[in-house]
Order: sequence, then C-alpha cells, then structure tokens
Amino acid sequence: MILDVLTVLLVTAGCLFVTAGTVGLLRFGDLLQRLHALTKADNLGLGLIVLGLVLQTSNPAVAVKLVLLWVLALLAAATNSALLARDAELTGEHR
Amino acid sequence: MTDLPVLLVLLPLVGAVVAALAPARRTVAITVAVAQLGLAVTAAVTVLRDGPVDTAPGGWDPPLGIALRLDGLAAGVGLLVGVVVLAVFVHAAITPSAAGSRSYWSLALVTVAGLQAVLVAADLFTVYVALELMTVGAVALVALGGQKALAPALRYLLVAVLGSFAFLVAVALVYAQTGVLTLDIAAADLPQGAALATTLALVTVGLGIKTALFPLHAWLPGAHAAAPTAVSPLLSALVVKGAFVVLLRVWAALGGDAGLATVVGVLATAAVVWGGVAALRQTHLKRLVAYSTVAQVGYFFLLVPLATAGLAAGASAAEVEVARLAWQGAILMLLSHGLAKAAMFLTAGTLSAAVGSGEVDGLRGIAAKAPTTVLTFAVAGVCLAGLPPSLAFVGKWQLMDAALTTGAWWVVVTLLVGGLLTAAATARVVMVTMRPADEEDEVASEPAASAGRTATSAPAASATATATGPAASEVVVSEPSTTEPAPGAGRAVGAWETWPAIVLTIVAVATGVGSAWLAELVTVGSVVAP
Amino acid sequence: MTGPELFLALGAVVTLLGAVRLLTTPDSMRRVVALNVTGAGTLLILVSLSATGPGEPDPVLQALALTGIVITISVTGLALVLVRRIEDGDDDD
Amino acid sequence: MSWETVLDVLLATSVLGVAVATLFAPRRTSSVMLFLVLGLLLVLVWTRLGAPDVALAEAAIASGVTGALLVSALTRRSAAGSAETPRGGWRSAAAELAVAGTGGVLLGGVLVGAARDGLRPDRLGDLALDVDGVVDQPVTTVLLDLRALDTLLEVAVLAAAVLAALAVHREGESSIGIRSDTRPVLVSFVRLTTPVVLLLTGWFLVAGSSRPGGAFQAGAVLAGAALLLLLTGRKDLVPTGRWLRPAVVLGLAVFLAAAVLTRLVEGGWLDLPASWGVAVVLVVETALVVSIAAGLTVLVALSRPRYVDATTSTETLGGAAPSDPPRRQTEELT
Repeated sequence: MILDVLTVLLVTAGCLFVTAGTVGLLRFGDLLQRLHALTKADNLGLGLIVLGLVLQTSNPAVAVKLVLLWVLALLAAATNSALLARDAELTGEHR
Repeated sequence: MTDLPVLLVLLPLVGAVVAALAPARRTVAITVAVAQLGLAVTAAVTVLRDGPVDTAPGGWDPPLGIALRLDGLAAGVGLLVGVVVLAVFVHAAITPSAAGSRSYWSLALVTVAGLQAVLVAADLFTVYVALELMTVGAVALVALGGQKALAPALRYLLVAVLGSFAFLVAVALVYAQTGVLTLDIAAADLPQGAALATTLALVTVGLGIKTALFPLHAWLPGAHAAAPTAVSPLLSALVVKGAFVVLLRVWAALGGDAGLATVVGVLATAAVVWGGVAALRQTHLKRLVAYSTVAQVGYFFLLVPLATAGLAAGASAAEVEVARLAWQGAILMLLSHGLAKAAMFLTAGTLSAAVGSGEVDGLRGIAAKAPTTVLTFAVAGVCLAGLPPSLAFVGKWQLMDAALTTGAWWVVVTLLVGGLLTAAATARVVMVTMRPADEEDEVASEPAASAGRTATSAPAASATATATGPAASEVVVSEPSTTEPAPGAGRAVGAWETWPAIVLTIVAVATGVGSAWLAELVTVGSVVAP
Repeated sequence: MTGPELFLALGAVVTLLGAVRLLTTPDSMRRVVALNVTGAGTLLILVSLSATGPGEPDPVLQALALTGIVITISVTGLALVLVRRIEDGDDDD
Repeated sequence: MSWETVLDVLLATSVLGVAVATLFAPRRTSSVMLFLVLGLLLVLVWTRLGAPDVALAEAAIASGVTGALLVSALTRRSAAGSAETPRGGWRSAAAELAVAGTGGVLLGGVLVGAARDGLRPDRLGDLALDVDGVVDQPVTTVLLDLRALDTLLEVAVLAAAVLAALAVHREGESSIGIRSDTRPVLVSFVRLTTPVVLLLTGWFLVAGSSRPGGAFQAGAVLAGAALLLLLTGRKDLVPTGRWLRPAVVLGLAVFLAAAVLTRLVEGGWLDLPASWGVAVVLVVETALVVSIAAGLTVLVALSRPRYVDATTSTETLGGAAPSDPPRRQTEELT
C-alpha cells in the first residue's frame, strides 16, 4: 500500500518533469537552451518513473533491467546533446 | 512429383545466391536457366498427363500450411518463363552491355523466383510475398539502366507496392470473413455481398496497377524503355503476366462480379485502342514497343467480361463453354505475346545499339546492314498482330469465337482494330529501317511518308509532325536510355546476337501450328476445364 | 463499435489517405513517407483484425503483419537509395 | 462510456491527426519527424490491441528502423529547398482528404462488417494456437514452422533490395563508404554500448524460440551497432568490402540449405522434425541476424547524403581537431 502510494507519487513527479522538458523544447528559442531543458528535466523525469516502477516489482532481474534502461538512456542523451551542442557551436547555427 | 512446385521456386533462388557470390555469374545463371527450362517441360508433361500437382511444404496441410498448386495455367506460363529466360540470358551473355551491370544475373534470377512463386502459390498471403519479391527484383533490374532509369524505377517501385497494399487489404478482407488464406478453401466459404465485391475491386485495382491496365499504365513505358536491353523482355514478357495470372486466379475462384467485369471490359477496350495509337506516335523505339505492351495487356483483360458469366456458380453448359474458349484464347495470346514481345525488345535493343540511337528515325538504312535482325523484328511484329499462322492468331480466333457466341461484337472490333494498330506500328519501324541512310532531307519534308502507305496514316503523321493534345508530353519526354551508346557511336551486330530472338520468334510461330496441346494444358485444373 | 473495430476503420482511412497522397504529391521523398503511411494503415488493419475475436489475439494475422513490416522496410530502403542516387545525380549535373 | 473507450477514441483521433499532418506537412523534415511520432502512437495502439510482446517489439523496432532510414536520407539542401506547398494549395488538399476520407470510411465499414460476419470458431488463428510446433511462441511457430516458405521469400525480398541498392550504388557494388565522426564523446559512447548491444542481440536471438524476440529485432539492434562503429571509423570491425555481399545473402543461403536438408533427411521441404527442428530454427535465425544486420546497415548507409566525398574522410581515425569545422547535418533539430 505504501509502495503503491510511493509509486504514484514518483511516476506523477516524473511525468511532470518530462512534460516540463517538452514544454521547454517547444518554447525555448535556440538549440542550446532547448538541450538544457531536455537533458536535465527528461533524464530526471525518466529516473523518477523508473524508480517508481522498480518499487512495483519483486523480481530483482526486472529491477536491474529497468535501472539499466535508465543508465543507457542517460548515456545516449548525454552523447547526443554533447554532439549537437558541439556542432551548433562550430557551425554557428544555433541562431 | 510433388517436389516440382517447390523446386521451380527454390532453384532460381539458389541460383541467385550463387550468382551473387561466384565470379562466374553468367555460367551459373545460364546453367540455372537450362535446368529451369527442363523443370518447366517436366511440369508441363506431368500436368498434361496426371493433372494438377498439389503440395504443401513445411509438412502442414492447408489451411494451416501453405498450399502450392501447379496447375495448367502455372505450367503453361512456366514454359513461357523457361523459354524466354534462357533466350534472354543467352542474349545478355553474348552481347556487350545488354545486361547493364554485373548484378544483373542474381537480380534477374530473384525476379524469376518471385515469378515462379506467384505462379504456383495457392495461398493468398504467399501470393502477396511472391508479388513483392517479383516487384523488388523487377525494379532493381530497371534501375540497372543507369542514371536516366532511376526515376522511372522509383516510380515503378512506389506504384507497384501501392498495388501490393491493395492486394494485401483484399487478403485481410477474405481472412476476416473466412478465417483462412488458402484461395480455394476461402472461395468456397465466401458469401456474396459487399465484401466480395470490395475484395474483387481491390484485387483488380491492385493487380491492374501491376499489369499496367489502362488507365493505371503510366509507369510502364518509362520503366520498360529505360531498362537495359536484357531486362525489358523479362519485364514485358513475364513480370506483367505474373500479376495477370494472379488476377485471373482470384476472379475464377471467387466467381467474379458482373458489374465490375463490364468496367474491366471497357478499360480493356480503351487499353487496346489507346495503347495502339500511343505506340504509333512514339519517336523512341523502345517506348514504341513498350506502349504496344499496354495495348496487348488490354487483350488479356477482354477475357474477364467474356468469361465471368461462365465462372458463376450456376452457369449453364453453354456459358462455361464460352468461358473455356475465351480462357484458352486469352492465355494463348498471353503466351504468344510473351515470346514475340521478348524477341521484339531484344531486336529493338540490338538495332538501337547498332545505330547508336534509341530513336526510330535513327534506324534509317539499318536493314541493309543487319537484315536478319530487322526481319526478326518484323516477324515478331506479325506474330504480335495476330496474323496466321502464329500462336497469337490461334488465340485471337478463339477469343473472337467466344465473343461471337455471346454476341459481344465490340470485342471482335477491338481485336481487329488492335491487330491493325500493332501491324501499323511494326510497319512504320520496318519502313524506316529500309529507307537509305542518305534520304534525310526528303524524310524531313515528308514526315508521314512511311505511314502513308499503311491504313492508319493519321495517327502516325501526327507523331512525326508536331504532336498535339494529351500525347504531346509523351513525345517530348521520350529520350534515349543511357545504356545505349551516344548517337553515332553504333557498333556492329554480333554474329550470334540475333539468334535468341530468332529462336523465340520461331517458337511463337511453331506453337501456333500445333497449339492444341497448349490450349488443353492451360485449362487443366481450372474452373473451365472440359 | 468496439475498440478493435474502431482501429480497423481507422486503418482503412489511413491506408486510403496515404495512397491518395502518394499519387498526388510531386516530391519523391514525401512519396516514400506516404507509402509508409499506407503501410502503417494496412498494418493497423491486420493487427486490429487479429484482436476482433473474443479469445487470444490471432497469431496468424500477427505473423502476417510482421512479414509485411520487413517487406515494407526493404522496399523503403531501396526507394530511399534510389531517391538519394537521383538527387545526387541532379547535384552533379 | 468507459475509460478504455475514451482512451481508444483519443488514440484514434491522434493517429488520424498525425497521419494527416505527416502527409500534408509543408517541409520534408517536418513530414519525416511527424512520421516518427506516428510510429510512437502506433506502438500505443498495438499495446491496446493486445499484440503479444513479440509482435509489439518487432513493430516498435521496425518503426525505429524506418525512422532511421528516413532521417538519414534527409539532406540539408532538400530539407531547406522543399518548402513548396502542395499543388493547388488547400483546395486540392481538402479534395484529397474528402476523397480518401469517404473511401476509407466505406472500406472501413466493409472491413468491420466482414469481421463481424466472420467470427467463427474454426479460424486459422485458433488452429495455430493449438499447434504443437517445434517452438513454443505461437507467432514464431507461424513464422518459422507453419508458414516457413513465406519467411523464406520475405528474406529473399530483403536480400534482393540490398543487392539492388548495392548495384545502383555509386562506389561499386561491393563496398559502402560512410563519413566518420571521431569525436571522443561519440567514440567512448560507442565503446561503452557495443558490448551491451551484442549482449542484447544474443538475448533476442535465443529468446525468440520461447519468448518475445527474434531474428529481426536482433538484426536491427546489431545494425545499429554496426552503423555506430562505422560512424566512428572502425571499418576494421564491420565488413564493408569483400565480405559485405556474402553477409547480405548468408541468411537466404542458410535458409535454402535448411530447406534442402529437411527434404533430404525428413522427406519434406522445410518440414521441421521434432528432434532437431529447434537446432535448425536457431541456425537459420543466427544466419538471418547477420544478413538482416548487414542489409539494414547497407540500406541506411547508402541512403545517406554525401556532403563530403566518402573517400576523403572515411579513413580519418583518432579524432578530429576541434578547430576543424565538421559539416554534417544538424537540420533535424534546428
């Protein structure tokens, strides 16, 4: 019961962060600001959602997979943002 | 014997894999083509003697497993495939640049595998996959024609796949109602109604695109004309036929729809006339030959309105007899078109390469240099027009017989007009080849000189004069394919180069003389079997 | 109308939308996208048909959908390579 | 009205809206991006329709692969220069929508009617659920046991498409060039993820016989790894030259060999025996993974635009200097 409440809280918070990131992506003016919104808010949001879901499983294998998922998403997001930001800086295309 | 349908499909696939890897691609491909012809002959003999061969690879009986069925239609068209593929491969092996690329051999074999699978598949979804295999192979072959062929290839691919999706939706509709995919089992369960009519309409549109039924033909002339010399015959003689066979199978199994049959009849008539006139107006040789395919496809589709009454469940014996006559006539014409059109495309490619120009007007004087090639082209044209004693004549005669029995006089008129238009188009090309090369000035001042001597001077004249009306754009866009050498860079015709085409033409005439067995073969296992 | 039936009808509409757009748009790249929308529509038809029955989803229709997917991807890839070669050729001219 | 109905209607409306937007988007880039969104929405639809995991995973990965193909084919020039509006403007767009909408609704009605008529207990799907095949997963049973010939022909379609792509390719039919990008961030990312991807490939492959997964998923994931390796200049790890064509046709070749083998030993083409059928399925699937990965890699690599001549930058290993302004596509995000 307590776990369920925790899950609801964590997943809701995660969804809020992801929504905030999306709003940032749509509203911010240039590429670097958009990346700023996306990387921070989305990674945190995904982390919260994963944490909420981990609480729901009794199977440690599933929990490990979920966390691994988050780590991979973090890695990919970090790499992508770094590449995009570097590109934008070099080519001066970040308006 | 139950191995035959599977072998017909797997043999060319094995050949394709080996030809994709081995250095001796030609040898591999020609060996496979010979074996394929051997299999086709065995299949025809078996079917004539013992009736259709049913099998289900995978060890599961239909409807759980996939049903394959080698019937008379598949065996008859399979014979055509065997003969044409071998002739075209030999032509490609002995003629420089006819193949377009080293990848030709494996891609051609993949296309043949798809075609054979289309012919023997009795399962609706397997037909879909086989159609896609055939299409991807055919598009790839068109794309071998160089930079100018890429856009027609892309157009062909997109439109043909759209046709496949229409067919797939029809398959889903059949499955939704009957819960099975085997054509015969599903057909027995399918109730009359809106769903049946929709299924037939989707199948007709989807396969109408792939067979280039007027007005869904716009992709064909560009694709067939831009393809390399050794590709156009495969597409025109075989690939188009594969889709038609599927259409015929589904119509025959589902019993047809009278209203839809009338629409198809009108479109078929329009195809014969429009394709014939458009062929006359072309200035590019291979486009002329390609447009004549549009007209010939119309002939095959005339079968649909003639036979539909005989396909229905409660048809009278007389109606079934008419359907049988029309069936035999249309399939014999289909086989004869395959042989003659393959010969025509091969000789057209040879002639274009010999004068270094793809234009009809560029052929002046070539008859003196390559008389055998021009003669073969002419005889192939005569076969195509359906003059005796060719196979097409026998087919046309039967089709007319069926039409007269039912009082469908318009079919007779269509057949006669179509024959005249084909003869006129061939005559126009042959006349140009016989004119001396130095007659240039006179030709320019007298554009209709050659066509004036034929019965249809008006359309031909407007081809060389400034074209007007809807056909204008087509005359403007006709451009030589990049696989042909630059103008003036002609080469000598090789000693053996015309032989594959000659053999094809001889077969087209010889089968006309003794065609009773062929007419019997193509009905074995079908609903119109005697 | 049940859920699967709604998606079945939606599949038919999406299929036709894609097909009409494929025939009318002049841009080759967008024709490839339209072809994929048509493919997505047919896929929707197959998968929602598999769910219309009362019991478990129909594995045969699911398998057909998967086969269709791989074929559509192959065709898309070939079409895009052709688009690329056509446009690169235009650049060279 | 239940929650599920509301969700279904919302989902269907979104799919329809995004499909229309994809088809009528004014620019190539937005059209492709919207198609990616459509792919995501469809994954939600598959879940709603109760697609088993195997179908869901394959459909999801497939929409990813299609997206990758489309995105990689976008060019700076065409993305910017194709902002043309549809011929005839909104009027023709409205006419197209009306025609397609009417036709679609009619066809949809026929399909729904047919589905209602056809609900009989002896459907093929119900029979297939009861089949005792060599593998346990019903969808895999249909694909590799009941309808193995379809799958064989499907593999041939992929092989044919890839051979065709190689045949029309500029640099000759047996190699692919791809511009490399050797910035340290990317290189270390690829180094970190490649082992994970290989692990995942193996898992998909083995799991396919009893649980969700299969050759296509494994091949697609492997193709992603191969592309990343190529992108970071590791041509030594990915066959791009002499071994490319063998890799592309390997799956088809092994499948054909399996067909012949079963005919010779068991007496039926692709007739999988209970005793060693699983082994055949595994061997065929492993070969398919290699071919699918090679094929998808080729298709993505060859549909990429060439901003820089492929031969000049493919060999640069060891990281580009920061002052060297790399020209590569950034228009996807900006």
